[in-house]
Amino acid sequence: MIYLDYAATTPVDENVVDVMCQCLGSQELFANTASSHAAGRKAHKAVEAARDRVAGLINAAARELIWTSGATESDNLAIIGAAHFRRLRGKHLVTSVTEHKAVVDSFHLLEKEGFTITWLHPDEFGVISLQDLEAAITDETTLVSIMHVNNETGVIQDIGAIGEICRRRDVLFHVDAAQSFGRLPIDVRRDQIDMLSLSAHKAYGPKGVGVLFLDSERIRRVEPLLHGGGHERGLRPGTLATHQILGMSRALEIAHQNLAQEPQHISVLRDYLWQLVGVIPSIQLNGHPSRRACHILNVSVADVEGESLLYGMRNFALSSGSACISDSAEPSYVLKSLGRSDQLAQGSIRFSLGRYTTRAELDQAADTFIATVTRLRDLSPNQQSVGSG
Amino acid sequence: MIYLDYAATTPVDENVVDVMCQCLGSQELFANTASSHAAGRKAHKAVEAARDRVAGLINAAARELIWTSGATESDNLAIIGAAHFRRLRGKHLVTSVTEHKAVVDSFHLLEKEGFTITWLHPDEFGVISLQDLEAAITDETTLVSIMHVNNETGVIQDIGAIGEICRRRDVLFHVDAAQSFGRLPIDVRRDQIDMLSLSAHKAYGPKGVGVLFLDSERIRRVEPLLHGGGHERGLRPGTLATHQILGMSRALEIAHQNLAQEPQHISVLRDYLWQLVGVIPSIQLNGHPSRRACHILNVSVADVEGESLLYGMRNFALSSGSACISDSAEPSYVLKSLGRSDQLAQGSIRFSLGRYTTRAELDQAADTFIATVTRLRDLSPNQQSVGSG
Amino acid sequence: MYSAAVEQAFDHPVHAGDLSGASGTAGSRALGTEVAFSMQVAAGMISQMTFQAYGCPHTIAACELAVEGLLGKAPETLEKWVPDRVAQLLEVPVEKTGRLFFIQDALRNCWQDWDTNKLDERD
Amino acid sequence: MYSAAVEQAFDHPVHAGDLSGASGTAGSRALGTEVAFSMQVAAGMISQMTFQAYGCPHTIAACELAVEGLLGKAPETLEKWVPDRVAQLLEVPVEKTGRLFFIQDALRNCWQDWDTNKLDERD
Ligand SMILES: Cc1ncc(COP(=O)(O)O)c(C=O)c1O
Ligand SMILES: Cc1ncc(COP(=O)(O)O)c(C=O)c1O
Repeated sequence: MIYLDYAATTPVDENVVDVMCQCLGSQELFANTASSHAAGRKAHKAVEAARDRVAGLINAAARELIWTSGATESDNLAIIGAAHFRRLRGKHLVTSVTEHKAVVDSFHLLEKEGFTITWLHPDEFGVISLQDLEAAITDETTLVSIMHVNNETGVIQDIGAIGEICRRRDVLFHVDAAQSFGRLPIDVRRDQIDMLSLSAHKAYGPKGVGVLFLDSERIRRVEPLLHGGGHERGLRPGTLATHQILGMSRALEIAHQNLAQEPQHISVLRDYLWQLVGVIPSIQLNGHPSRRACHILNVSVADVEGESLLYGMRNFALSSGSACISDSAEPSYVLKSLGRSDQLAQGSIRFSLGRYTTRAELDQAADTFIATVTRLRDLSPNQQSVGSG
Repeated sequence: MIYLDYAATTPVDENVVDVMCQCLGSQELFANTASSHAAGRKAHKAVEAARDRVAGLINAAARELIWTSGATESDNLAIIGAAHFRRLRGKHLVTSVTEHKAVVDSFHLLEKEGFTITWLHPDEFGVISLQDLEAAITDETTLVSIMHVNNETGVIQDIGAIGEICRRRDVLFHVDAAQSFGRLPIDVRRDQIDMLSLSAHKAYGPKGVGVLFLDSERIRRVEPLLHGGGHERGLRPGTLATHQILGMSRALEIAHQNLAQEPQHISVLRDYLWQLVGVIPSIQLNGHPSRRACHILNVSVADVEGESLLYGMRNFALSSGSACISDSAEPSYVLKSLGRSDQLAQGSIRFSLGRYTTRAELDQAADTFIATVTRLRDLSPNQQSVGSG
Repeated sequence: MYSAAVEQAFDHPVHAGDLSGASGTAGSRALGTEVAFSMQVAAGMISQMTFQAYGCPHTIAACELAVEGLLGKAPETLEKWVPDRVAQLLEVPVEKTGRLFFIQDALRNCWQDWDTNKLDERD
Repeated sequence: MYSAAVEQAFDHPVHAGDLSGASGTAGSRALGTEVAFSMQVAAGMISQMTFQAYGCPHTIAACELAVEGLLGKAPETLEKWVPDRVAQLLEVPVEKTGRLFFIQDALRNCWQDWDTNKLDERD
């Protein structure tokens, strides 16, 4: 099976596997980092060293990072936690309709609780307008959450400009950077980001571990979602998973080291794939033609049913929307927000490329894709929308 | 360093390390379990098989288990989630003062939100009275949470009898079984348990993964703490960590297989240790003399300062209270609830034994312990409470 | 998720196409499923039959199996066709069985078309 | 957490014990720290000095170092003793430095005890 679903998750880098297996097998590092004995202190030190390294990669300080179970938890803690903590200041929040479910559903909860949310709509290319965003901010606004790179289309938002607006208007700015780490440089100071969510498994690290960055000057506190014990400055209790944390830090370091070459290399491959499949009649690129992260090529083809399209591509690991919602048959809300019809949203394929993708794999994928689209179109009744009877 | 802190965390069993490293290194199992392609389905199947196996170990059905990031999250989700979901039915809850912080702090949050909590106090042996418990239940009570085995003393509560009372009075019953799995048999049907929390790392599995059992007949739903995506029946979003889940299931299977011998063997060792150190003058056993899980021996010694006692034992990995709170210098609230003075609570050592503990290790620990107590007592001023001046 | 029978019929539909003759359609792209059948009758028996389909793999495979089962039968068989047997053969998941009614509708429409034409011939 | 100097002094306190002579105590077990010093003076200098301590390792080590530093000094030195140097030598964490004031108090009490007795002798 050819894997082209790197946006859903990535295989764990071999070096990371080594680090994790060493840590698990070690006589020394298994102790509880909260224990005061020597073994506990050793594990604690390893975790703090990892925190320090990860912080450095985004230009943050170690004390500004909280370990979580993944970007979903980071998003929830940032959004719900900050909104709750600041509820007396104001109950208006701003986000966009193309955010990941973890963000969207956190805001839905807050909406149910009585917060008012402004849901920004992107343009047809998936880009949020800075004017719209600034116009949405009121005196009651406490938080803006906009993702860096969209998980379905790869579209990049101008988080630097948004950070500038939020800082000027004195509103907290949260960024879900799960898809961008290792694909674009991230600098929380330069971009004036107050909170940032990361996940290890989108960057060749293990699943089940993530990070939330909280700017120490701007954020006094967020309301925790979990309670018990004083771990992570009282914001996230539970025994720290040393092997997961060391694995994450190794993965992120490698991804960061590769920033100079890997994204460039992958975007060349992605463009190559687009060149191959772009010849299909009535094929459309979803997302912005150029403001896209290196790893995603999302296309819609007219007059082809999505499930059959995906089934025709079944020897490839691919997604027809966010992996997180591919269980459901609902057409992607992200693609619909770009103005795609139900059919085009459903008849879409997200090719997502990564560290181990080869040109030969893309040749095969393109061949099969073209053949499938052609065959399914040939199989279709010619008439559009014929009623029954 | 001799490790006698198995109640804080356990080393990962070698078989479990193998399973996890295989899973991490695998070309096949790394996919997102939510993906519909073959790789995703393979990972999904592996996770569901693990769910099925773990369910079997506690006499539950697979659909009744939710994967979490550990017992802390399981406790929070069970207690806060169930209390919130049933808030219209009643706002009275019952628990005990000797619960783990994850339980205690969940109830503290609910108390702040306007729930009324009855905090049961154990007797001097750490046992909760069934009469007290039944008397605490009112028409407004929706939930009782009592742990199976206490993490500081090892005291076992009669969860079967409590389950019977709760079922009869139609109140939900949650059990934190983080310390008991693999040490005592657990049967959620026999004991009429509605919700049960487990953690892998207390039973030779990885840190950062746990389970919450929710009885499918009794619990329609709990309010989720995290939002986003429909994973885990909408109760716990986030990409599932396949390697963690397979590791947990393997660890729990091994622990379950060992139930017939291991606890018996460990309790013999624990009694041996008590025989050795019990000769120290003015030493007291904390907890019930017999109703205790196999792995914990918690003792208090009079006239010895706790921190120096622990420091004298620094070649051993030991805890002087729950590992989770050993950062703080506060005397253990669990021991204080058994009537121990601040000094005796602070001057306590929890020896916790496990799969790899040997008699020779205990000989060394006992020798050092006796020597340390003797030396520190010799060092102390003889007079009690002499004022300054 | 998809049975071997679905895979086989999806990958190698031998009765895909369009015939001159009686025809019937049902569904629409907006509904996510659109199917069309056409057939020719000779000596009171369905002698040739084809389908076209826009839909999920189960729908495509079900069309193929429907045609396979109908060839050689009397054209009236179309009116009484129900999706149960095909659903069973293909192991169509319950939540998808609704889609097979489009096939039933299209076959009825095809029969009506044929029936009307036949009546026309008689006149 | 504990410096090598703490470890050394905690493990091998050479001045632990009780002397007949002047003595001073401070703190209590209820407060978590209780220390006692006793000393003998000869030729206007502290000739012998010992401590007893109930307390954390830093406290025990600080007593040991205090005695070490005072031996051979004039007894008046006790009155002016401050914990700063010992705290620095032992790398006592800030949150614990408060405990060292018990040592300061006990040393003052010890000096007063000696001073009172000396005056008694003059009378
Ligand atoms: C943009 C984005 N945010 C959040 C998440 C959730 O991450 P996790 O699976 O670590 O909870 C994902 C991936 O599923 C994502 O792509
Ligand atoms: C009784 C009990 N409950 C809950 C926990 C928390 O478990 P975890 O570290 O998996 O969050 C622990 C251990 O720390 C425990 O001993």
